[in-house]
Amino acid sequence: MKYEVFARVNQGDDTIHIGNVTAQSDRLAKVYARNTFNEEDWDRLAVVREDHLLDVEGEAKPTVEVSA
Amino acid sequence: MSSASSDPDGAATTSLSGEFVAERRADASAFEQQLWDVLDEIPDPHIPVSLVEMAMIYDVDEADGHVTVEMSFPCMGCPAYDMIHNDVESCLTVLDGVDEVDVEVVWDPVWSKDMLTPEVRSKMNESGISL
Amino acid sequence: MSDWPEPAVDYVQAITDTKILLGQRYAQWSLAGPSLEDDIGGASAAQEEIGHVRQLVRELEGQGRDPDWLNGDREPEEFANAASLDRIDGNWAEYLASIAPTDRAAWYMLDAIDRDDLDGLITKIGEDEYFHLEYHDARLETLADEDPETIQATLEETLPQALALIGPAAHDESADPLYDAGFTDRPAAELREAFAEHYRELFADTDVSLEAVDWDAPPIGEWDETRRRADAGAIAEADVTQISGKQNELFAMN
Amino acid sequence: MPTEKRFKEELQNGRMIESTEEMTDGYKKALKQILTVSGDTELMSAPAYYDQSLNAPSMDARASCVSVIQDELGHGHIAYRLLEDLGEDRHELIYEREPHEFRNTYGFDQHIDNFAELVSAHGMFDRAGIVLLSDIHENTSYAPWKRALTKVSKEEQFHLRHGETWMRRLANNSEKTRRQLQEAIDWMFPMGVEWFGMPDDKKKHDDQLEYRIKGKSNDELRQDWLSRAMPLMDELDLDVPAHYDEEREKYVLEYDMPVAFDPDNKEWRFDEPISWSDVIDRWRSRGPANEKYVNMIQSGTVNVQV
Repeated sequence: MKYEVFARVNQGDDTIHIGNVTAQSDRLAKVYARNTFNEEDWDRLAVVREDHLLDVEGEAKPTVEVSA
Repeated sequence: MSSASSDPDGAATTSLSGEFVAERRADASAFEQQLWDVLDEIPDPHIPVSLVEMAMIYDVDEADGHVTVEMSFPCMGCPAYDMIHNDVESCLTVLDGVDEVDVEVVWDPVWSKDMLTPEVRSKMNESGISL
Repeated sequence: MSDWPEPAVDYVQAITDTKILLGQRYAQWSLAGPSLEDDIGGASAAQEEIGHVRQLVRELEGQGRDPDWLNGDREPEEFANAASLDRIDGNWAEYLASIAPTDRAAWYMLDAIDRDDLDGLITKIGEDEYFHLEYHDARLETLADEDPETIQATLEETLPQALALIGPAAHDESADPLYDAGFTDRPAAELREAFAEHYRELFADTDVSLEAVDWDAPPIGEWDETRRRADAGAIAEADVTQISGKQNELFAMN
Repeated sequence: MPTEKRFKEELQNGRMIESTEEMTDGYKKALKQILTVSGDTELMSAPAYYDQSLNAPSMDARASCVSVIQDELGHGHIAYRLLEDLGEDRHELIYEREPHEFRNTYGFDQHIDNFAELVSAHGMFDRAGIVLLSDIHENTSYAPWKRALTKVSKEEQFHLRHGETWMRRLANNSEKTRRQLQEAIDWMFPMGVEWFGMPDDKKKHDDQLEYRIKGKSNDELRQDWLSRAMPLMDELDLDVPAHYDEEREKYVLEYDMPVAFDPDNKEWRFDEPISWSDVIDRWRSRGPANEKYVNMIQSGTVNVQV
């Protein structure tokens, strides 16, 4: 399973996407994220399962299709 | 300039941390203050702030040319451990009035990010280093 | 600084030597994991263990031990590491089921030390250990699913070896010399209980059975109080060569 | 999708790319190619550094060297993650390719035989990595890569500092350590020079430049590396076949690149000029440690015998 990794350096900063990890469980994903992205002493580090990330707007603007 | 005294308007924005360093520096003799200033010039190898700004220097003590620097590390497995030791020793040993330098690593109190002043944090951010 | 009760020096030495070997095994396996994330985890833990060793060695120096000897200039049999780390030459699941209980045992022993002057040091080590142990447990959970036989067979061997490091079951409140001297705040018997309980719970709903584990080992009569283990085994000469940096002696700076 | 020509113009004018939908096939292909070289180079530096890191002369040195390995693995992780976004499979890339299919730089197909070579690799090879990646960090049109490189640049700076510190120590410690350092530099310096590939006048066109995946040409990058490495060589009084030419205001080589390399003895034959197609053949057939290194990453076991 893929997990997207988000982090914030200091309180008051933006939380940003910094990468991803592949893990078989939530628990493992958290530890992988901590070890893989150890370049900072993060104020916050979080993982989100890729399939829990729901796109709202992206490449193509969504439009309302009117069915005939 | 040290993190403790770099508050531009001297207003009440000093964080707890600034206080930590300030407290540690408070009873320094004039010569020890100079030593603190020298240590404040040594950059952390990973981040463009000084060891003093990183609140890694806990105490500087001088008696008859013998200097003891008490310091700690944000992480125990610090890959720059011996480099930082060398930096501290070599920067102080060259000074007039310093014959010997001892670096003593301590873990009380345990280093924490709360010891950094807001100024230091924004400096870290501005450098673009922390993304 | 020289006021540790006598058995404490051996106790901390065994923790330190176990950590020297943990650092060695983590580093050795840091390229052999099944994923890049596992490799990175190994390399990260290796540095942290070396970091712990660096500080514990200073404490032992303060107790009169020779720094060169501490840093690896000695015979394999002089290392008081847990037997589970003597060699790990199976596959990755065996590796994990060997280091996990050992790292946990060493942490329980540190956590039990009751001395104000070591408080900060131990708290700091605990910050790293939290993630080591989380990593192991999370990984053991997934491996219990993928390869329960290997995990079970390995644990049957390594859990008693880790227990030997903690101390014999006979070292209860009335018989543990370290507890008696006030160096630790819990006797070995209590640490063993907590340790066993942890693994029973971790594997409770898995295909790994711990029923065949000898939870009472080692018998106190077979237990070596200096090396804190029950057998005469030792690490390989090749490990000592690496740990002591012999091959690159020429480049050592003082 | 704009025409290829128009697309390249837009990129030259600063257009940033975020996702595959915005890429032309040509862009995607060029990007994959450079990311594969970058990821493989980072990854293979780890086994190259491994033996000597475990044999480091002190605990402190060992911790630093293992941290370099961790960083390199992490940088490989980043490149493969980006390749995954382009449709590749990370696991396949790392664990299922044959050794000769790896595209890492030739320098990391070499055995690193003692601690002097290890720290020189940190000081010379990682510097080549920094030069290449800082160009991409500053100039690339591929935004996800640009963002990811912040971590990489920061960590590579540390490797460099570590390498330089140790090179300084070895240069000044004793005649013996100094000689070992010089011997390491003898083969590593020309390796660094060759790292940046074919000279600009031999290269007809460069997709990676036209798509602004990178910003600087091979010769510019090579000059960058020389201008950062040479002051250290001079400071440490190490012999290298290059010097600063006052008139041309740049560093020049004292041999006609490219020249033959004897991988078994790690010796450059400066009086034996070869063609760039010979160099590319040498790279393609891979160096002496290629199989061993790939095996270390893929085997899932440890060979305990030393």
